[in-house]
Amino acid sequence: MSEQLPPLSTAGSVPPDPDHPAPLQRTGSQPGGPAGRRLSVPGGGLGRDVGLVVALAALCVVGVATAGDRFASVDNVLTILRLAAVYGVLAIGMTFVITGGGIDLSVGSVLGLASVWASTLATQTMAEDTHWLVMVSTALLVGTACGVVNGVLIAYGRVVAFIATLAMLVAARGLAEIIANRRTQVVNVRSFLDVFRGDVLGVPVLVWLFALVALAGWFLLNHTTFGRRTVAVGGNPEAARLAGIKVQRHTTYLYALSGLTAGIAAVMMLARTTAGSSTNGQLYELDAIAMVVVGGTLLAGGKGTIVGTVFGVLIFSTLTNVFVQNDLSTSVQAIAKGAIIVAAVLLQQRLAVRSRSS
Amino acid sequence: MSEQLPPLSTAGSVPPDPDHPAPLQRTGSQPGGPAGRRLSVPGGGLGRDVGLVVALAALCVVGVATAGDRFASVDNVLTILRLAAVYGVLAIGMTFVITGGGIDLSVGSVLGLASVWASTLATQTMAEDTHWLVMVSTALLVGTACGVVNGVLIAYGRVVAFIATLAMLVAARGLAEIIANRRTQVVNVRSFLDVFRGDVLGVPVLVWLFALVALAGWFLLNHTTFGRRTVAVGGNPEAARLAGIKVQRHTTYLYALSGLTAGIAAVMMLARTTAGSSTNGQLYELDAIAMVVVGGTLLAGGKGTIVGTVFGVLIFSTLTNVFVQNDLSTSVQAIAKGAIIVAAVLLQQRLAVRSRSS
Amino acid sequence: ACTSNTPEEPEDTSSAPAAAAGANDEPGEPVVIGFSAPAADHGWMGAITKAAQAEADRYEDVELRVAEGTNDVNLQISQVEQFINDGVDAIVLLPYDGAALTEVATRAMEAGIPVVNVDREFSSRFAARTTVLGDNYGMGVSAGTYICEQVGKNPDAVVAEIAGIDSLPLTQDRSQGFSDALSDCGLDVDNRVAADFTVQGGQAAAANLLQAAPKIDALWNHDDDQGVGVMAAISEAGRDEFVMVGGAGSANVMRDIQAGNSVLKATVIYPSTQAADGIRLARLILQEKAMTDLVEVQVPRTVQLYAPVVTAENVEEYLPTAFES
Amino acid sequence: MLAVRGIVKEFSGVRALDGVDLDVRPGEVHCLLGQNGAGKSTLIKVLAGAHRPTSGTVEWQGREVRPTSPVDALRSGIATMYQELDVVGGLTVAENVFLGHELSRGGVTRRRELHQRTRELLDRLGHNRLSPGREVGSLSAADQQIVSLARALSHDARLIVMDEPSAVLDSEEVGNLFRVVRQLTADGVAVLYISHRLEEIRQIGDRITVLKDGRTVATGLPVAGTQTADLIRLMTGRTLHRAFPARPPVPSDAAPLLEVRDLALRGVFSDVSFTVRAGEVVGLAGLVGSGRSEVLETVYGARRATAGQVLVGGRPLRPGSVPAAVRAGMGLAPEERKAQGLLLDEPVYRNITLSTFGRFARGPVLDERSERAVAREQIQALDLRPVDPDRPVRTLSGGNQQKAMLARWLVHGCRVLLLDEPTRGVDVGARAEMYELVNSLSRAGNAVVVVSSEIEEVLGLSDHVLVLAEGRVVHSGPAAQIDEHRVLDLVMEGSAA
Ligand SMILES: Nc1ncnc2c1ncn2[C@@H]1O[C@H](COP(=O)(O)OP(=O)(O)OP(=O)(O)O)[C@@H](O)[C@H]1O
Ligand SMILES: Nc1ncnc2c1ncn2[C@@H]1O[C@H](COP(=O)(O)OP(=O)(O)OP(=O)(O)O)[C@@H](O)[C@H]1O
Ligand SMILES: O[C@@H]1[C@@H](O)[C@H](O)OC[C@H]1O
Ligand SMILES: [Mg+2]
Ligand SMILES: [Mg+2]
Repeated sequence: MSEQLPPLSTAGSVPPDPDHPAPLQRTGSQPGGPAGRRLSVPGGGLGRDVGLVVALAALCVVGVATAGDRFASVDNVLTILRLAAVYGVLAIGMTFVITGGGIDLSVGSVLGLASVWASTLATQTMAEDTHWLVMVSTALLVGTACGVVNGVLIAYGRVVAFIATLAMLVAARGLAEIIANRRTQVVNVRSFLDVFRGDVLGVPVLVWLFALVALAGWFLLNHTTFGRRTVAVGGNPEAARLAGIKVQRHTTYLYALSGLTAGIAAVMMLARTTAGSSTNGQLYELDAIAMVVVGGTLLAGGKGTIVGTVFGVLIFSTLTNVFVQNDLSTSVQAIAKGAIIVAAVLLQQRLAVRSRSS
Repeated sequence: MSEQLPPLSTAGSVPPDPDHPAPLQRTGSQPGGPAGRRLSVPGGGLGRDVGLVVALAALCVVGVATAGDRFASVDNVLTILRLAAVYGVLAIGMTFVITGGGIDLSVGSVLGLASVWASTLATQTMAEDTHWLVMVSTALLVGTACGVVNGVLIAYGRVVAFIATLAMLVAARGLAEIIANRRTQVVNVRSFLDVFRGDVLGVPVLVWLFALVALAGWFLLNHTTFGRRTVAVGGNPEAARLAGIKVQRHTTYLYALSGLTAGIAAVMMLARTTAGSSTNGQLYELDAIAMVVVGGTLLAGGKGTIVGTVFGVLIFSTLTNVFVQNDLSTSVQAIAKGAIIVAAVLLQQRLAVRSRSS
Repeated sequence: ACTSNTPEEPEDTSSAPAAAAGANDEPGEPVVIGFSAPAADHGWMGAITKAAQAEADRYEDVELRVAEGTNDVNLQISQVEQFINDGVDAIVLLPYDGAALTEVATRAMEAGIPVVNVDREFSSRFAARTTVLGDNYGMGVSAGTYICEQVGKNPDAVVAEIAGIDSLPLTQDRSQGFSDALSDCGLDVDNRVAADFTVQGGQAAAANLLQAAPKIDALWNHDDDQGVGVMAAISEAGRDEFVMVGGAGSANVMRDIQAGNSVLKATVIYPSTQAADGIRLARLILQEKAMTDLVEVQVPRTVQLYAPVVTAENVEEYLPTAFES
Repeated sequence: MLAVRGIVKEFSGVRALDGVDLDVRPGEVHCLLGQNGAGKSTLIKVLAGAHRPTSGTVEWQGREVRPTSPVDALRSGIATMYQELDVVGGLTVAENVFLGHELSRGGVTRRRELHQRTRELLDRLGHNRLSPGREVGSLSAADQQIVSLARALSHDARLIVMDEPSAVLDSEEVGNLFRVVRQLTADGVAVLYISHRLEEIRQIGDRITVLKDGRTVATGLPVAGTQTADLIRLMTGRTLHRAFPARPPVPSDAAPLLEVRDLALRGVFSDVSFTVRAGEVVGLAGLVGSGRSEVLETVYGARRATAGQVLVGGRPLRPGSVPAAVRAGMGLAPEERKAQGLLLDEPVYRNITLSTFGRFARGPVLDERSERAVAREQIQALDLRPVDPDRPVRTLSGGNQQKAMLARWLVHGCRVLLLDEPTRGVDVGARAEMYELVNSLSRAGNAVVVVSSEIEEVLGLSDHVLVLAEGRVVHSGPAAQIDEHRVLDLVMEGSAA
């Protein structure tokens, strides 16, 4: 063996070009490597959203073909967006939790609890007097508090997320029923209704709220330290810990965030229905998760996309709208919906693979 | 460097001692390993079930203390067991799926579909004529077929299990509604009711069925090549694949098995309620998963315990029974249930850790 | 709203065509009616939708758009919004939660689309042109009164109740009526459990209830569909010491009452044809016709249905119009 | 500058460190040696604040410190590259480098500056071809290691701890790494360097500390004045000589057991042909990323070849089917033992019988007794330790885990063995045993294919060598007729072409 190595550098062998990565590249899933277990999602760019765009476009084509102007009208688009708004806000929070390697089954239930709590307050402290800010803060606080409980149980108590949030699902629903005293709490606070049921520039406040939350979520996930840490915690918690990230604290924040969005969604639900009820939000968790995953966020954590989630939300709401336009019976709708969820995921996967290898 | 090596053996350094493994050993949970995402369960033995035994015993003590003889009667025990039976059978199938690294959200829905399909057949082909075997085979076939669809989508289509089975949940419910034509299908086939609503040796047939399924499951998981493959596929699918195990095919079998147990549960449900309905089994998936996980099966796969699952099932049914004996309102029940699920998981973890380090 | 148990207006709820008033059935100008109801996840709700559809099919001048079946108020609101966008002529709405759908119904009214509210009442009078109301409180009163007649002489009689979905206002109304009627004869509800209008829910709730209450004198079950499960649990437990009263009035239960060999002695009807009535009324309103048996020239604001008790004596009368669960 | 005294670390009653002493001086490369499980990684995790010591003191730049979290250690100037790759696949190169000490203004990422600083670091490492915006999950293990190194540098640390950084690097990359280490030490930064490759220590190290069973057995040994044999004795407690067993010539009439003809995997490699006869060892050399693992995996059917044929014992294999390959008597010991080979929480015997348990079953019913018996035989034959077949395989050292992998295929009766990096992360003692094992397996008439990033190892073990560069075979010939320099040259020329 030589005692001294020549000054080695790859410079001589491969022309350095920072902008053009080597032609042979290992993709997310390593060659049967440790990552073989995890589905790969391609680098970035538009590639991974092609499937979603195609799916949404296809739906719209079906909508126009079958319902014509009824589907393509401005009013109908707003109807779709209003429907999407509540789910959408939940899904944004869920995107963070899932990207961070967790899952939150309690969001629907927490939505119900927050809506009841805020509206009971509203109705009990004598209608007109209550300022809408009080209602809103109540809902946000209740939501966040539930999220913190989830987070602490999961991060510090080390209870599996699925179980901890399932327990919260059950418990929050029970508490909501007690608080509501099994009655629907009608909201009489005019100022609240005025603010949240209004339009701004012809677009409903609810839709603006969804847009704002989505934008904030996008920025938070992609352009802040918080977002990057979320990816790290979900992708490789041990590496995150060793890099000095407080994984447990961050995990708690993630669930708190999801609770917060559930609180926001509760406010929106209150505005939409003008009533708080313990049944509000039932089964929304499953829809929200499905939207997030169809959007391309990895259920295993470590990779999330807000843009994808927004597409997922829109696909689901448009689907429902097209169904109603076409007078499909619920049962058939259900079957079709199941099939379409699977088709969307398959499509997204295939197209993503193609756009990656091209 | 010498050219020739002496026959190498470490014999000189460490005295070999087959009975006493070296004092240093790494335990299930890795050194500050991927925090909390994977719960550790110790090797084997009774240790890991201590928490469950304690939890169940505590519940019984509460039951006796609050409801006395009403709780401790033979009749009540049978009531608990009958309640446990349907969930129990689902949970056994679920144990396999989860041990194999998956999840099946569709079991409740598939139960509903199978129950409707079998009972529609029963009611349509003119009551008394239908042999009960026809009904039973229908239910089992329908269940298994749904499971196979799940399995193929997941194993070959590479759709995430959560989403594929969620889609099946939605679709099967829709199909059930269509088949049931929105009616509750009352079972008139006497022979069926005679067989399945009867007792054998003073114990209801349903309870026997649960016992049989549990026993078969236990044997299958712990003493057969199928069980071994399940653990391998769930623990490290890539390693299993490279060892020559047909991972995709086995995964399909696992979901088929879960579908089969959903079919069995459907038969039991038919016997218990004497009616097929598309709402049969609603939300049972969440309960079944919770029972399995509380029982100590790792949600991440690779480690499952049928004995634990049976305990999990008994804990849940006893809990419900104690609630009712004490005339708790459903809302309070819900809150208590949430709290107890979390407590049980925490207890089980803590005790497991202790029994391991002792 | 009026919650009296007395028949207010015998708007004939049976869909027997014979009851239909002659001239009103003549084809008029074609109308498009939007219909939305909760998920048809149990017999009564299934019957509601089917009856509505059947009623619409009887008239060639009625086009029905069914946006059926959801227990998600957010989605149901969106369905109504779609009807408004589409400019249907009228909307028949059985809301999952009356209060939650009030606002969108009001919007429809403001857009000039008459709304017929069925079963679960809105929280504002401006939200509907006409309301077809079941009498939930009255249902409880009927059941309670019948039970008083049966076991009222025994002041220690144990009365049990199996309610429907506890978080729905209608369940609260029923329970209220029930306990009010019981207290008239000095009884109260000793054991109460809630199910969920499903067979499995009824079965589980009843199994537990029977376990908790070793001896019962009378039992009221709110819904005959979940009653299938309740009966299964009763036979499983081998109990027969009490009288049981059903609710809603399914054909199954009526046949059991007729046979007289089970604990089921009576049921309180909650007409499953309300939505069908809603369709008819919507058509009349649109075609500016009135109810011929009334002097009124307009369709009334509220029609509250009667909640009669069906027993072995009068079961034959009700069986033909009962819904098959 | 760093003084470690009497460190003890217990894990729930288990002593991983049992009194470690160590001194590190500014500007030196201090090498930490020890067998698998000696406690090296545990020690550095204590230094990095990832573990809290049970007792003992750490003095850093003259003051006693107790780092209680990784942040503490990083702030005080100790940066660590961990043994298990510690990067996050979903983040970009730049984001990984600055993970935990992100460049941000009020929580908002300053992307431009982030990329700028990352580029500087990568330049310094001679890796300016890595784009800061590239997602790390799409990089090879070697490049990921570079990212790890860049992260360690980004902290402006006074002490950089490197836990087996060379395990996933090929010789060229190792040279690169050393250049950086020399720059660092020239600036007065100290490096604590862990490796199982003793020749590396010779090249880069200044002083050596040896751990054995969690204790310091020697510290501050000058590299120049210490014999390799002494080091080995210190580590293992016995004498052995690092060398490759002599290979008797393969009889020329030996039957070809494995024939690979014009095999290709689109976009990865093409036109790979070779034959392995009974009793022969064929080695694949090349840089990391040259496609060696893929060749093995494709031969094995774990990847479906886009062209070509594989024959075992003269019979063509069904392409893309692992079960078919296994049935034909082929076995693969994969590169990533833990991720691709083992069920870490399952007992040793079940790992050994993972491919054969069906054979011991009566119908579907397992016969664990015979499984254990057979596993025990192999444990004895391979001298696997500890001998208890019921231990979870996780608790075994790297070398013994590797033996369990081999045992799996021996139980199966495989005649064609494909070994991918069989000595990665394996200590000197176990390494020599592994060499002996490969040798005796081939002598027993098996066909063996070995992939290794250590050229010396490939040459020493094999009869015949293939050199791969960028997915093409650039050389194929007898091992005896080529030396390390020539292989390196071939590799370079091949990659440049
Ligand atoms: N969290 C833990 N719990 C229990 N035991 C542990 C833990 N971490 C390490 N050990 C044990 O401590 C001992 C030292 O392990 P360590 O990883 O430090 O060895 P090493 O010298 O780095 O070995 P290698 O060369 O294989 O990397 C081993 O026996 C290991 O099993
Ligand atoms: N799924 C894939 N898609 C595209 N390219 C791939 C894929 N898997 C591997 N490659 C490329 O194939 C080449 C060979 O990979 P690999 O690193 O396994 O080779 P190797 O010589 O075995 O190196 P190592 O020592 O790291 O295992 C690399 O350039 C890699 O980027
Ligand atoms: O389930 C039914 C409920 O939905 C309806 O409102 O009243 C009758 C019940 O049986
Ligand atoms: Mg180490
Ligand atoms: Mg390799």
